[in-house]
Amino acid sequence: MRLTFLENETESRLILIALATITLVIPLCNLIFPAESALYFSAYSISLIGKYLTFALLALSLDLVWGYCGILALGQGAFFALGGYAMGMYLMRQIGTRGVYGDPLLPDFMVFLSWKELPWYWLGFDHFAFALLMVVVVPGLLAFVFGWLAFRSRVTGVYLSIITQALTYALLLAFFRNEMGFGGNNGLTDFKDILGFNLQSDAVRACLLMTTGFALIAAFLACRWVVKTKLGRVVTALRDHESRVRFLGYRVEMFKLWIFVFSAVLAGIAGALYVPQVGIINPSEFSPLNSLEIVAWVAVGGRGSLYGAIIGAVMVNYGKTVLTGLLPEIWLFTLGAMFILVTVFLPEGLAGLWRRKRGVKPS
Amino acid sequence: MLNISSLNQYYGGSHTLWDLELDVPEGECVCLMGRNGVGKTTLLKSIMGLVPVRGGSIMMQGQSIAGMKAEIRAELGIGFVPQGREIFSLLTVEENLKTGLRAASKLGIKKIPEHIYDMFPVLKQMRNRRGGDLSGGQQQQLAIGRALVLNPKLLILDEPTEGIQPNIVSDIGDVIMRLNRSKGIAPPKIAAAKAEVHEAIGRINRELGVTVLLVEQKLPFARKVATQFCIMERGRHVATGAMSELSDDLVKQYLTV
Amino acid sequence: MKFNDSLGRIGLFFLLLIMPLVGFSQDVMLATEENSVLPTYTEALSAIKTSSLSQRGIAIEIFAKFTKNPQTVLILQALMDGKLMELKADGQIVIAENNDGRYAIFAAETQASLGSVEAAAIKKINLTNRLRRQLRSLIAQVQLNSDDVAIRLQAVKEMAKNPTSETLVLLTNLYEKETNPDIQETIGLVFALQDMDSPDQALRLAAIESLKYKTSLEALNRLKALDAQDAEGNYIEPDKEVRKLARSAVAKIESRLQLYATAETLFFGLSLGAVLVLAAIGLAITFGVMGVINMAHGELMMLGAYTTYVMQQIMPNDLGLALLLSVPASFMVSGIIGIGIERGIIRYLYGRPLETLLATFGVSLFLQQTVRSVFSPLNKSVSTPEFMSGSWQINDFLSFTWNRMYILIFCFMVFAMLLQILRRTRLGLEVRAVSQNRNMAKAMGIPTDRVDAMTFGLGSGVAGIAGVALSQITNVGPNLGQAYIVDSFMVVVFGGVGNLWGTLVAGFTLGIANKVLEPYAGAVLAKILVLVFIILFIQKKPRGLFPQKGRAAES
Amino acid sequence: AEETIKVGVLHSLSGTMAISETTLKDTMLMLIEEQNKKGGLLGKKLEAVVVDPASNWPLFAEKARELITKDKVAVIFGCWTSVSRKSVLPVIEELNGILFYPVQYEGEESSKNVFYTGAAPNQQAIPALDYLMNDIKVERWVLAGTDYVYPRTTNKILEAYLKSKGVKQEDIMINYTPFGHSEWQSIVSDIKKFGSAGKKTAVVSTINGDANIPFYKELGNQGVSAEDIPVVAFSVGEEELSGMDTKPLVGHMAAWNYFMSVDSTKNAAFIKQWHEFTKDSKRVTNDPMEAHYIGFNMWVKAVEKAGTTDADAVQKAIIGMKFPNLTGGVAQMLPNHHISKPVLIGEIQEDGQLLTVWQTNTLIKGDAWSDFLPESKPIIADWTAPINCGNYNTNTKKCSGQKF
Amino acid sequence: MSDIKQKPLINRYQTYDFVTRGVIPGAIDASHGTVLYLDDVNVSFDGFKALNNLSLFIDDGELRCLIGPNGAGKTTLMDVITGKTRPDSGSVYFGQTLNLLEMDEPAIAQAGISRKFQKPSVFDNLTVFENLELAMKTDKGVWTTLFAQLNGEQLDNIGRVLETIGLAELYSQQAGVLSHGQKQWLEIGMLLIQEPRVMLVDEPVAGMTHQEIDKTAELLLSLRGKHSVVVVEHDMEFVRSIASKVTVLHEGSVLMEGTMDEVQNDPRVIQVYLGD
Ligand SMILES: Nc1ncnc2c1ncn2[C@@H]1O[C@H](COP(=O)(O)OP(=O)(O)OP(=O)(O)O)[C@@H](O)[C@H]1O
Ligand SMILES: Nc1ncnc2c1ncn2[C@@H]1O[C@H](COP(=O)(O)OP(=O)(O)OP(=O)(O)O)[C@@H](O)[C@H]1O
Ligand SMILES: CC(C)C[C@H](N)C(=O)O
Ligand SMILES: [Mg+2]
Ligand SMILES: [Mg+2]
Repeated sequence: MRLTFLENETESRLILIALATITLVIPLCNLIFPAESALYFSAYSISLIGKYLTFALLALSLDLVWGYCGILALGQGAFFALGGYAMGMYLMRQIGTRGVYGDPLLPDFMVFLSWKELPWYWLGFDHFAFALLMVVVVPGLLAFVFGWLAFRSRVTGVYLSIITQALTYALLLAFFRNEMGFGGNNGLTDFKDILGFNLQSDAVRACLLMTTGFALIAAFLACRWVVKTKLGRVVTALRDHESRVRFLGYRVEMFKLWIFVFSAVLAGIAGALYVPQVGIINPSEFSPLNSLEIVAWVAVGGRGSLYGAIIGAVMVNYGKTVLTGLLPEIWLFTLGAMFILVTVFLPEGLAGLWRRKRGVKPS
Repeated sequence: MLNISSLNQYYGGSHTLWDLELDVPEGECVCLMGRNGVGKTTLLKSIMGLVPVRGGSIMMQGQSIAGMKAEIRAELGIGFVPQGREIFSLLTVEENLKTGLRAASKLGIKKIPEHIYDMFPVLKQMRNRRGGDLSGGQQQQLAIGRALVLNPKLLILDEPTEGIQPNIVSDIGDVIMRLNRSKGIAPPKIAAAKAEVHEAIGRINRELGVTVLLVEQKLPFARKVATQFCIMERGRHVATGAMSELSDDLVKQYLTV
Repeated sequence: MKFNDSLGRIGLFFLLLIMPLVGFSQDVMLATEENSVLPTYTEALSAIKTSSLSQRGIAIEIFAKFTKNPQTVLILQALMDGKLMELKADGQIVIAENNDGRYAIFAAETQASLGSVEAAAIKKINLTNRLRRQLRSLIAQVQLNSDDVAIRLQAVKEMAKNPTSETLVLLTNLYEKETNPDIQETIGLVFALQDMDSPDQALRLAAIESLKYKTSLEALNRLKALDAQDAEGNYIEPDKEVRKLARSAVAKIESRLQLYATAETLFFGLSLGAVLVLAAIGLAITFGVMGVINMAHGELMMLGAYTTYVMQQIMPNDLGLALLLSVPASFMVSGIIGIGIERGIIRYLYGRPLETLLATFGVSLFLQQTVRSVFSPLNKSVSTPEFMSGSWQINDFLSFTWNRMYILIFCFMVFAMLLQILRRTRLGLEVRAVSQNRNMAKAMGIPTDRVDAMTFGLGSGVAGIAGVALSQITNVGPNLGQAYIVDSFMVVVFGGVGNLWGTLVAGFTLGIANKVLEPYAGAVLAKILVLVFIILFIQKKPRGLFPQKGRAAES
Repeated sequence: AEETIKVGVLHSLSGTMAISETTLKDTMLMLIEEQNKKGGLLGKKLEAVVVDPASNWPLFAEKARELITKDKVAVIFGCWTSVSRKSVLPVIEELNGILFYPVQYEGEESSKNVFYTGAAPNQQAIPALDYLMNDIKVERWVLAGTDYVYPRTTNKILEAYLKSKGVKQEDIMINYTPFGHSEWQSIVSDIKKFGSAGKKTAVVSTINGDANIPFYKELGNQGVSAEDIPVVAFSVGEEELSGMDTKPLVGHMAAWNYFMSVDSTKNAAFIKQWHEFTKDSKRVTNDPMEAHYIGFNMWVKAVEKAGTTDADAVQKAIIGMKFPNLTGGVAQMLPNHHISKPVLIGEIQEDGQLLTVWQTNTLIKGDAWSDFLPESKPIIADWTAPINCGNYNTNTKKCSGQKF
Repeated sequence: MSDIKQKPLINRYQTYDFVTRGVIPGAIDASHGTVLYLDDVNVSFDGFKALNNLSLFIDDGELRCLIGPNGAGKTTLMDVITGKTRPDSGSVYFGQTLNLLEMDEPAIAQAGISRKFQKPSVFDNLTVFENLELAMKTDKGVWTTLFAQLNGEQLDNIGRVLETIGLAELYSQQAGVLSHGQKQWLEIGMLLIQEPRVMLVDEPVAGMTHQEIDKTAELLLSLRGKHSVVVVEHDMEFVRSIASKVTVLHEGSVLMEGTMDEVQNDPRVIQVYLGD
């Protein structure tokens, strides 16, 4: 008896192959081939691709909660940003005395605003392991507390969406405040190195891309595994008919919480990988509009299909890169039109298009 | 009244109705029968215009309605009582009934006809309660009442007795029969009804002579109410006739599992 | 040349004036009169256009001495109003009235009409704060004798700001013949304040006693000052009794102040609430009733605001009327665009509410960029008509700004109107039916297409109307929508989706909560706290303030 | 095609900052067009490469990298907010590019690769305070700002400065508001109360962007006039004013290094050129435009002097370079990569122009590291030999950190 | 049907000592022969009394029919038992020790009370098979669910139920496309596979053909003894075919209890419910 499920094997395999290629081949091309070669990928492309992959990971995390569990989280950016800040703090501490004021302990922005000592929540971030831990713990914990409150009280639907938005909005305002000690609006920048390696060297960039690629592959496999387990089916079931699941004896809130926390952790990891590659983390990552954009990626790619989320994130962001350079004055028209057309003509996003092409019946 | 010929319907790729023929003569009460999943509901929805059909014709009083929007069909006088009641759950009972007033106003009906409350006293009693709060049976009564607001020429009922207490089931039978047959019917037997109400209903009834298309699983009820039957099997029409001609053989062949 | 000549004479005249500008006294005037270098009226007038700002001050002072000429105060007023201009061609000073881009000009001295000119042909005579202050008190001195009570009162108030020995004389003179109680009261206050400086203890005590019942900021400050200590800890006011009385008077006034402060906070909260409600109420329809997660709502408001701008461009001389007409105009513009959005996009998405989010997000980007392309990315200036500027000054401590008052009233009107539409009209019933069960609504003969379009149009139109209100308090620019979209959703959800009353109460609750917190926490933290409050509140009431309860809500 | 020299223009054309930055993009296009009319540079035409970083800070970094590595631009003119500059900074430094930053900012920075043509705090805020203190005799101060780095830093500097002038703590009120704040009622009411204590009061506003309009409207409506409590702002210029109903603003002040209203032949020509270029005779000019004008021309001269667009050569050549301001005087690129500027204080007029009421007699030299912050006091920036460092600590005689 | 042993009526006015004894959490103790106790339960909605001092006792292994006019409160009663609706007052016990009022829906379901809803509710996006898999009796914790694998026995179980409900061929169909009657069956299947101690079945045969009704009756009868079953139905023929004991609800309280014959001949029942 073979069980069918939303996820399709062929596509998954294709996307995995594509990801593996990107992860392994592109960084190598960058390192091996000379700059003149046709096969050379510049540092610019490397960091760009790296960024797309972190966004793909972020989209994946949202797709898990939204596409499979039906929680339209409009605050996914918050977890991403928290992961990013955790990594950013580590990178900040790595600067050491190389900051402009040469203070061994305090980051520059604290020095000139006369902070006298490092706030407690900055302690420990000089250890890579600790920072890594925080990358998953902080978003996870926030998701846990928030989710525990919300799911236990049976906050659902748009109510949940809006309070997730409120959450990220509140964090945005909080992180903007200089007094929070996270660099305010300017955020954390001017990173030097990671684990002692210069962040601006090609090798480190290539490594970061590889790490991101592997993380994405791992996350993809993990998500795929999750949605294919019975838990995945419970989650899909409760998306459609929550109370019924409860009457079958499942603690719905626990399942939601599990998915929510898992997804927040993935988002946090994505954030942590994002920061060293783009070189800055600042509060605008918390902005509700950003989180909305993540939703848009997933929707464009195809909600409820994991590979769709990845494709969506990469496509939209690639489009953005190209268009902001090519049509700087009118690219928003193109983006807006794309969102509209996809929703109207491709109800299941790009993944749906693919599925239709292959004659798979839409569910 | 209603003629359907070579109607085909698909849900996505799956073919549900196959070259279906159905004839509902004016003034008759036709009972559509068949096992679960043969496409009865689908057929009714096709008539109502709620699912798209492919090919075939649907004629209502000689007029082709196949391409029309559902709301126009309602205005033409098709009342629909769907399976599963489909109450507007957040609207009050009264508001539920009022939804039909736009179409009904074409016929000069400006407010909810009193006879509906008389037929289903519980609706009057629960007038201001939200439809969704009603019990299943109450909702079913509301659904029938709501369709009647349209003062339909053709009333389509999809398993109207599902979940209804026995005495009301028989009342519903009476209502259907009364609406359906202009003459020769015994005085209505509604528990709470009063003489003058009967009079009124009788009058409406005589003027209307509603044609009824009914889906019903309960044989005794079907036999009592309907004048004709039509049996479906796997999306095809397989047998028709006067109710009296519905033999045990047919029942055994098409209605048992 | 005559012109140069007179300038020369004035220049000489300036040499005589080595004195502070404000304290320009009668004696000097006399002295200069004797001096016979006194400029003629024309000369004095034309001296005003000197390019040096400090010299202009002196010139104005001199010119104002021509009190006998009735034209003087008119010219000063025109200068104050920015209507006094210099004709570039011949340097003549004229009063110019803006008339649809062209200016009708009148010779300042004679009032004779000189026809009309292009804006480029004239140059405004600029003022600075200092000059404006000076002008104001000069005009007040003249107006002190006006027959119009309101003008007189205004003049007295102006003079009361910085009483000098000179103005006190004028006020005393006026007080003796004044009959209007308001004016008497105002002058009385000035005198009482003066008395507080008197060496006579009895006079001081009496003054304090009378100030106790006045709701005057000035009085409060002076009373407080009586209780102040200097650097060494000595009381500035030596008299103990005076201090005691002053202290009790301060306490008395401050207890009243507490009340005013509360009233004020409440008003601030309500007016913030009104803005939130206005911004959210259109969304309460498109999102709350129809279930469309309308991310373009903010942009529809923005269009309303731009409509207001365009209306004002069309009739620049009737700002008030333009604003009033903007209400129906914005309703139409946003409404029609809303209908376009519904017909073009949203109707394909019913039954897929989450996808409306993406499509309308696209629409919002589109509209934003359209506005940027059409109107430029810069903010547009929308003026506030006279009747909406300023405030209703109840006393020194309590005043309600008119624009907020109007917006508050406007908010209630829009709310009442919508409530009636949804409650009493067929559209209201039908839209709810459609949103709950589209197919069944069709089967009941409801033309769902039309209902959808109308309803979305209504919601969008209301957004447009909200835009008119917003144009009066914030930027009219491409980002206007984004600034309000998050708050709008917050309000609708906090109130409970699908409940118009909920939106109203939620808007006002959040508004007041914000304003109550603000003094303690600061604006930023207050906002954060309100968000946290919303998050926690939703835990308690997972379906908003006014939830749909029972079975009906679940199915 | 023939070979060109590419000039990157990195200003947001969409998103929240488009409001301010679009004009600067147009300015750059105008300047480049004009230069090409004059025959280009080093015999080649200049070519503008415009991209849209969309008010998204990380995107600024990405686009900067794109401009330098893909488009191979010789120089970038761009950024408005400090955070966008901070985002671009590592990229520019890594790839050894050149960025001209035209907006006033909080200081505390000097990069080898960035030229700061906007005002440092000592070129805007401090002179404004001097004016208020000496000419208007202000005794009580409200420091109102948007809650982020620029206002926080500026206010910190101002607070220290005020205290050094003997102003007491209770005569300083500090208030921060979120971005885009539009509900000013309580704050204005507080300011009103604060200002009614009998001492002359002024508001020093570092309120940024969209929050300004509602702020001034509220001031007007609550009857706070410029005559009673003047507001002097550091980020309200002609362009911002063109989008405001100026009635309630008349008399309030702004401190800048350039006003459109300044009467000079250079300025008149510039305005005319701008009107012709935009085909809009109502378009205003403003301070950051002048900054780009100066920056661009200095760069052109430096390239000519160096005979190449090579970054190192240009960086070397441009220090000490002089170019006349639009308002009179000659700006000079200082070794700390800031320029010398006049400071003007203007009162807002009904027509949206600023009428100069006060002006420094000499040009003020931009100071990268504020003398009023204890930590930065000993630090100087000097990109000439022998120091050659953006953050040289005069106490330790070392280039602190490793930023050089 | 005659072989069904008739038990004496329970005295509804007696207060059993376990009700007063306080709660002892633990396994279901049906040693007194009663699995479900509802005593003096009241539920009201905005003043409308849906349940009015209702007391009802269900025996272990019994098949009980619950009838009564539309709106009598039958569904509400099930809502109370399954934890969906909290009564205003009264006590509800599962066995002698489990106080259902202190438990939430999943806890009640896990304790062994399952329910079929009046309106068929299956998971539209899952296949028939997966619907059954989710319902199946197992540990329903998050982690166990995550690592759950179907073993052979469980597969057999599902297969058997699929046969029983006649959906074996459609096992890989998404439940959303099933017809009304098929959904009814699927939901019955989901009930069976939970192997509950108590089954609450709300209108199982609505929309079924005669033969299917008979089949359902057969099925329910076969469950007797192993499970306690409470069936709500308006189809009198069906009720007659399965009923041993019938409880009639009216206006939120028990109107009468008895055998089908007693009930059918009771004038009050005829008046409010059956009609003539
Ligand atoms: N929305 C749908 N999409 C796809 N298939 C559907 C859909 N609705 C019904 N079907 C399929 O069409 C067939 C006919 O369904 P229909 O509801 O018309 O049956 P029915 O005769 O009314 O059955 P019942 O007596 O159980 O109500 C069924 O096999 C069903 O699975
Ligand atoms: N949330 C609610 N708000 C108001 N009234 C309610 C609510 N829930 C149930 N009711 C009312 O309570 C009564 C009992 O409803 P219930 O569904 O239990 O009846 P029932 O016996 O199951 O009827 P049926 O046989 O028709 O399904 C009905 O009159 C119903 O209208
Ligand atoms: C004051 C602003 C216009 C610019 C300033 N540099 C900033 O950060 O954001
Ligand atoms: Mg059916
Ligand atoms: Mg029921």
